Amino acid sequence: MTSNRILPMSRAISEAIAQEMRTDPSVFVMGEDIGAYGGIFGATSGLLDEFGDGRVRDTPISETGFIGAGVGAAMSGMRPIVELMFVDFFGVCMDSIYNLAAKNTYFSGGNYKVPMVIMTATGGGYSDAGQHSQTLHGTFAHLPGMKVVAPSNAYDAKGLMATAIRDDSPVMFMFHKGLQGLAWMASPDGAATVVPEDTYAIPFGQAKVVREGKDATIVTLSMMVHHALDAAEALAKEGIEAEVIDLRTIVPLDRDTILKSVAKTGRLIVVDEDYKSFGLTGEIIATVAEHDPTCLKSAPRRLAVPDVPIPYSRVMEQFVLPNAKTIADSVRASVKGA
Amino acid sequence: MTSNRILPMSRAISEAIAQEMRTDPSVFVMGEDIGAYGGIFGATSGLLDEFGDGRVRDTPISETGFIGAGVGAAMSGMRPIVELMFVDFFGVCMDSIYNLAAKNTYFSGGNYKVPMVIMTATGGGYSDAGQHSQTLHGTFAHLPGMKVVAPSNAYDAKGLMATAIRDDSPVMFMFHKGLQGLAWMASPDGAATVVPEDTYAIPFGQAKVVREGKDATIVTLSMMVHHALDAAEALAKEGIEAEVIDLRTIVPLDRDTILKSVAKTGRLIVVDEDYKSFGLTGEIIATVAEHDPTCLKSAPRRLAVPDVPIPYSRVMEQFVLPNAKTIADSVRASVKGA
Amino acid sequence: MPSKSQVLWMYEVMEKARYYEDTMAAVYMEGKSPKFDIGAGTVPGEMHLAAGQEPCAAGVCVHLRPDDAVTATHRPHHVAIAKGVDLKKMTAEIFGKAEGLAGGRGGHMHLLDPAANFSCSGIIAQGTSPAVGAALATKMKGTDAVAVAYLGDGAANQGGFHEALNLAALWKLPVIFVIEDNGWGISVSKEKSTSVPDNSVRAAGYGIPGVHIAENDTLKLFDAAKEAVARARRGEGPTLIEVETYRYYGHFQGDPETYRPKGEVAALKAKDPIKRLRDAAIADGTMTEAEADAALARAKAEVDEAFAFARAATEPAPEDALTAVFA
Amino acid sequence: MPSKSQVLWMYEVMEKARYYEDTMAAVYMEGKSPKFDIGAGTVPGEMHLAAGQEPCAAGVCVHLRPDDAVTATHRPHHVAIAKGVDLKKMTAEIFGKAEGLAGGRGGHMHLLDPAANFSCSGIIAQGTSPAVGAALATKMKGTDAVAVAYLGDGAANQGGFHEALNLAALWKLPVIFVIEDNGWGISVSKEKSTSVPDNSVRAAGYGIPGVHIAENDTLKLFDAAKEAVARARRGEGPTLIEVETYRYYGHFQGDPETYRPKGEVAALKAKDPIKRLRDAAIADGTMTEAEADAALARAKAEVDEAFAFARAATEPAPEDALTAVFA
Ligand SMILES: Cc1ncc(C[n+]2csc(CCOP(=O)(O)OP(=O)(O)O)c2C)c(N)n1
Ligand SMILES: Cc1ncc(C[n+]2csc(CCOP(=O)(O)OP(=O)(O)O)c2C)c(N)n1
Ligand SMILES: [Mg+2]
Ligand SMILES: [Mg+2]
Repeated sequence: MTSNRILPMSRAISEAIAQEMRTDPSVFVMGEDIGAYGGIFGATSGLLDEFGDGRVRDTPISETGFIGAGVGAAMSGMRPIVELMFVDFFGVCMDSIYNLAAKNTYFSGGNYKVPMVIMTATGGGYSDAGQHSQTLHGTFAHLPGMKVVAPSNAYDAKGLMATAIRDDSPVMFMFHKGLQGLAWMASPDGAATVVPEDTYAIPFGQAKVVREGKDATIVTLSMMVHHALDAAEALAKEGIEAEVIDLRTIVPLDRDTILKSVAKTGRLIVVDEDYKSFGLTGEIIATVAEHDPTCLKSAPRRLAVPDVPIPYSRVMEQFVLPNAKTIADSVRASVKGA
Repeated sequence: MTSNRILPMSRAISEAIAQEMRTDPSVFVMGEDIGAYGGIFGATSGLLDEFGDGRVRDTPISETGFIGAGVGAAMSGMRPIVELMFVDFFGVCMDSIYNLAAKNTYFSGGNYKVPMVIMTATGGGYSDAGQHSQTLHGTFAHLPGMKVVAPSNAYDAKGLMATAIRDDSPVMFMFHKGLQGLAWMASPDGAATVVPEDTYAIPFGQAKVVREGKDATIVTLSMMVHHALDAAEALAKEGIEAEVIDLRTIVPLDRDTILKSVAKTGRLIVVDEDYKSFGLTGEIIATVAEHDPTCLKSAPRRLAVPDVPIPYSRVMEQFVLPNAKTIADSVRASVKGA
Repeated sequence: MPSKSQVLWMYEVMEKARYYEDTMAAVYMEGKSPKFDIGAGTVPGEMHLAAGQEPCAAGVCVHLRPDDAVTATHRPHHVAIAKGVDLKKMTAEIFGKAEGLAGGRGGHMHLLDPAANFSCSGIIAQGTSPAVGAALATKMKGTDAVAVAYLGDGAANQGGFHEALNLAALWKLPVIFVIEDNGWGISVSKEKSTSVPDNSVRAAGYGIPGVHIAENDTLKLFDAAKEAVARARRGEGPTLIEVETYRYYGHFQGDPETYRPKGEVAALKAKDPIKRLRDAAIADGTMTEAEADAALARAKAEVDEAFAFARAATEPAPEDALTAVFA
Repeated sequence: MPSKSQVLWMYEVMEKARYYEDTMAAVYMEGKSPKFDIGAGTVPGEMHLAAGQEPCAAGVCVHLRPDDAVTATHRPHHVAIAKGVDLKKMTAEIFGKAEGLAGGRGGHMHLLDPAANFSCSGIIAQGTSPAVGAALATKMKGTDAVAVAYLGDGAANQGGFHEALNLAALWKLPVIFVIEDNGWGISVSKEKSTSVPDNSVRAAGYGIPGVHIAENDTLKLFDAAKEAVARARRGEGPTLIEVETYRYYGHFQGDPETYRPKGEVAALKAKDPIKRLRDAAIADGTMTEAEADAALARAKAEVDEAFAFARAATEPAPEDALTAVFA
């Protein structure tokens, strides 16, 4: 079946969930406002109508409780998808995630599976301030036992969600609010894509070179892919060809694709919407340096939130977030020396 | 007053707390078993007897509640020290830590101070398994608004605790159980040190070169300092002089001391008892690479827990933890190429 | 029974809070049409308005002193107003301006004002344990100041709330927990989230008084809060007060409210608590029509002034984002 | 009232659990003298023993089927034994051996056995919500299996427990929450941690039955658990059962117990629940002396065999630490 149907990312996600729910009765969804509301960021829209409130369960505001319940259900043969409305709320339920969901397989020597997706909204840019705008990529990637996914567009989101639901281990599925294509929040053009109607699965651990280039490698993910592509376009006009890598999954991390690209370009710029220190950007740079620091023609660079809480005021928030201009500046400096 | 009194780290910590409590009536302590028991790892021993149960408060097992209460007290003019018994338990109370304690100063534009110490035990090596053996250095360092301290010995612990209590911002004070010098847990020789009886404060953000060397730089902290020193000693017999840097505080991070040392030695080995990826080891390597990858004569290396939960069984646990031998091997490989 | 000045105070505060929310609702839409974009306009980001919930603010805060601490929720304006937060700085903060309480770093869900002993938060039930800590501080200092923690009905199912209740009860701390029960946690009704009809019964699990105030009744709440505050000041420990209140707007501005039964809001508005207080006070002679009108006019003027101040205030410097992380 | 076979079963399980703990207490000290070092010896790490708490395990698990799920605490052996966890594999796990339940990855606080539908955890109250999830799974699958969550008295002040109670009650899930009230959370007495004398009253906050079992009474618990399990199987929702139980050993082995009133343990031992059950059952003719002795002998033999198995089992390969992180 061919189709040129363009879907926003939120619909791609809910479609993936619906398709898995149709074929596998053990798949169900729990979370706050995921029923009639369809998820605050639309990731579960339409599911209640099709599957009813037995399999699409609005929960109390009890994240420890319902995520922990997800683990118990997963260990009892179900495949729950639970939504943590904003990733920023992880603090009230991290024990259920990192100490329970992520460790029970290990604690059972592999005898228990915990096939569970924890789906959560990330990211800022719309003045939702310091408790509703974080991405926390590094926080989740640092702790063992969870896979961590962060798609940049609808096509990837659908295929990665299918993989997440079928995976027998816990998966953090981190979707950026600003990519969901909601009627009430701005979204970059590239986030909504052609999405095949059939189910398909995108394997974890395969980064995607979303633009080829020979002069510098930009490694990034989620919302920042779009800013990186805009930067690359601007740079191309100046004769600088930047390669852009969309990680797609953080755990597992596709180190090979990064190393291959940097071996070619000799320059590395890492862009992340998470806090700068002790997180994703450092890991990528360290990966390259550990492999071979001599492959770098200039010092690697990184752009990320400069270790401050996300400020509310628009001018301040925009200042702390990487954007096409700051990315282009950084690539330029890397290529020309600065 | 001079004295050659040797104290275990646990006593150095409780002495620092007692001295601050004597001079500042707003300082008090809360936590589980910190009263009559003196803290499971001895960090509050003797305090109940001297200060009574008004200022040394055993709490229910309600970490969100009593750490949140610490924040409220701190914003009301008190200087609470709260103990989170094991850092592994952060999952039940991270909201009170990273989203409340760490952000309220920012959210008030600096008008509210949150002078609070969150003291917590870290580390493994004694078969306490996956929910009682983590260090989580990177987890706390990644999130803005908290200072993060991890002493390696009694002298530093006392001075850093004094600084922590006097600081007007939240401080995570992470002491390694195996350094406390408890009667019931093995401790390396260097952890107990001469500790002056007078109060003294060690500024945050100043790493300490605990051994000088010209051939390679080992950057490490907490328990791993002792293994690194043992490794350096062994290497010295082979003619390899390793410089060992004890970070002492992770936030703020003394990048200058690291860069200066690597500029001299040209080789970098980072050793951490935390999980390897997306954390402290990557940050240190990235710091050097960002500064100047050409200062490295060989690829930087890191040793840390290989992204698995801490296993219980002794042989498996010892396998995942860095030790003097694996550190020495790594330095040797870095110096000789391997 | 409140005194005349207390009635007048409550009435004025409630009108001020109401007019504040209605004004904010309009200002919030500036720059968001024809296409609603949450990040656009004069006031970007989420916006949770409390019109209809004014009794919860006025009926409790009327008993408070400046040295009493209050922690409010993600829906904080009415309580901030009742607790005496500087209205200009608060509005400037919501406009993201340099003159705001936090110089624009915090925004609508993060209004923190040491001068008024007020804070709030965007995390459900997060304020309950800091209130316990504030009460612990006053107890340790030996004053009779109290602390009030506000939370929603949805928040009553968050574990941290129970930890705070137990701690406050165990240590007999001067805390008043006020549940603003508007029947909804976003789109999930209380019935679908809460295993008991009234959260006030949960007080028994901590051995403290639990009071249920029906029908958003300002005067009944006044009495209950008076006793709770007095009890707290006497050192007899915490009280849980649950107020059946009304949410006129959606959960946040822009909420499609498709989950909401038709006619619910109209039915609630027919029982408007401000009008009820005004009518009753005029009927029983506590307040004259003229006094009420004057209070209303003062309230509106103050709000208008605050919005004018916020509008005229200056944008923060972008780099200011990097300061005030540490004290 | 239990049948003869139920009494015999409970008695044997309790003796097995007791002998297991006493054996473990001795084995745990191997290699830890003259100087006690928690990381040394045959069995390193923390060790929480449940001698005295056997009624909680036997009186509840006697009503359970293999397809019923149980989550236990950091003090899990007695419950694991009652739920039918493979004793050899469990002991090998505690010895850190390759033949252990998790090949030595988990240890004493992490005994997970899908065959017995059993898991436990080192985090206080962590098991309560997975039990809710297990119950939800059985409800969704349409079976009448139930789930039992064990927790301590100290754990009853952890917020997650309340979230689990509300969720279970709200969704009428077949969960039985069993509080093993041994009066202590490490060194902190229940009185110093809990704002009410009995945690069973907290059930009212969720609209579910709350039962208090005094004096570690196996038979009273048998009755209460029977009703709770039947109620759950009938689809009528959760029950909270609080059992006043006894902790004979310290919180963990090596606990100096300086906080503990002198004579407390001796007084508790004088009321030993296993002896009480044995004496009562022999007195009323449910069990003969010979039957009891035979059960005790079987129990001891099984435990001895498990320890022998564990001792003879093989050390894991160090690199096995790297496997089984993901399914
Ligand atoms: C821990 C946490 N979970 C979820 C949310 C998202 N959220 C914001 S407001 C809200 C509903 C709150 O309901 P209630 O407590 O009744 O307050 P109301 O909005 O009705 O005033 C939710 C779920 C949050 N902010 N924090
Ligand atoms: C969240 C958390 N906080 C603290 C601890 C440390 N801890 C282990 S056991 C224990 C006491 C538990 O008391 P209780 O629930 O009564 O169980 P008991 O030990 O008496 O069986 C504590 C505080 C923990 N494991 N997890
Ligand atoms: Mg509500
Ligand atoms: Mg107990």
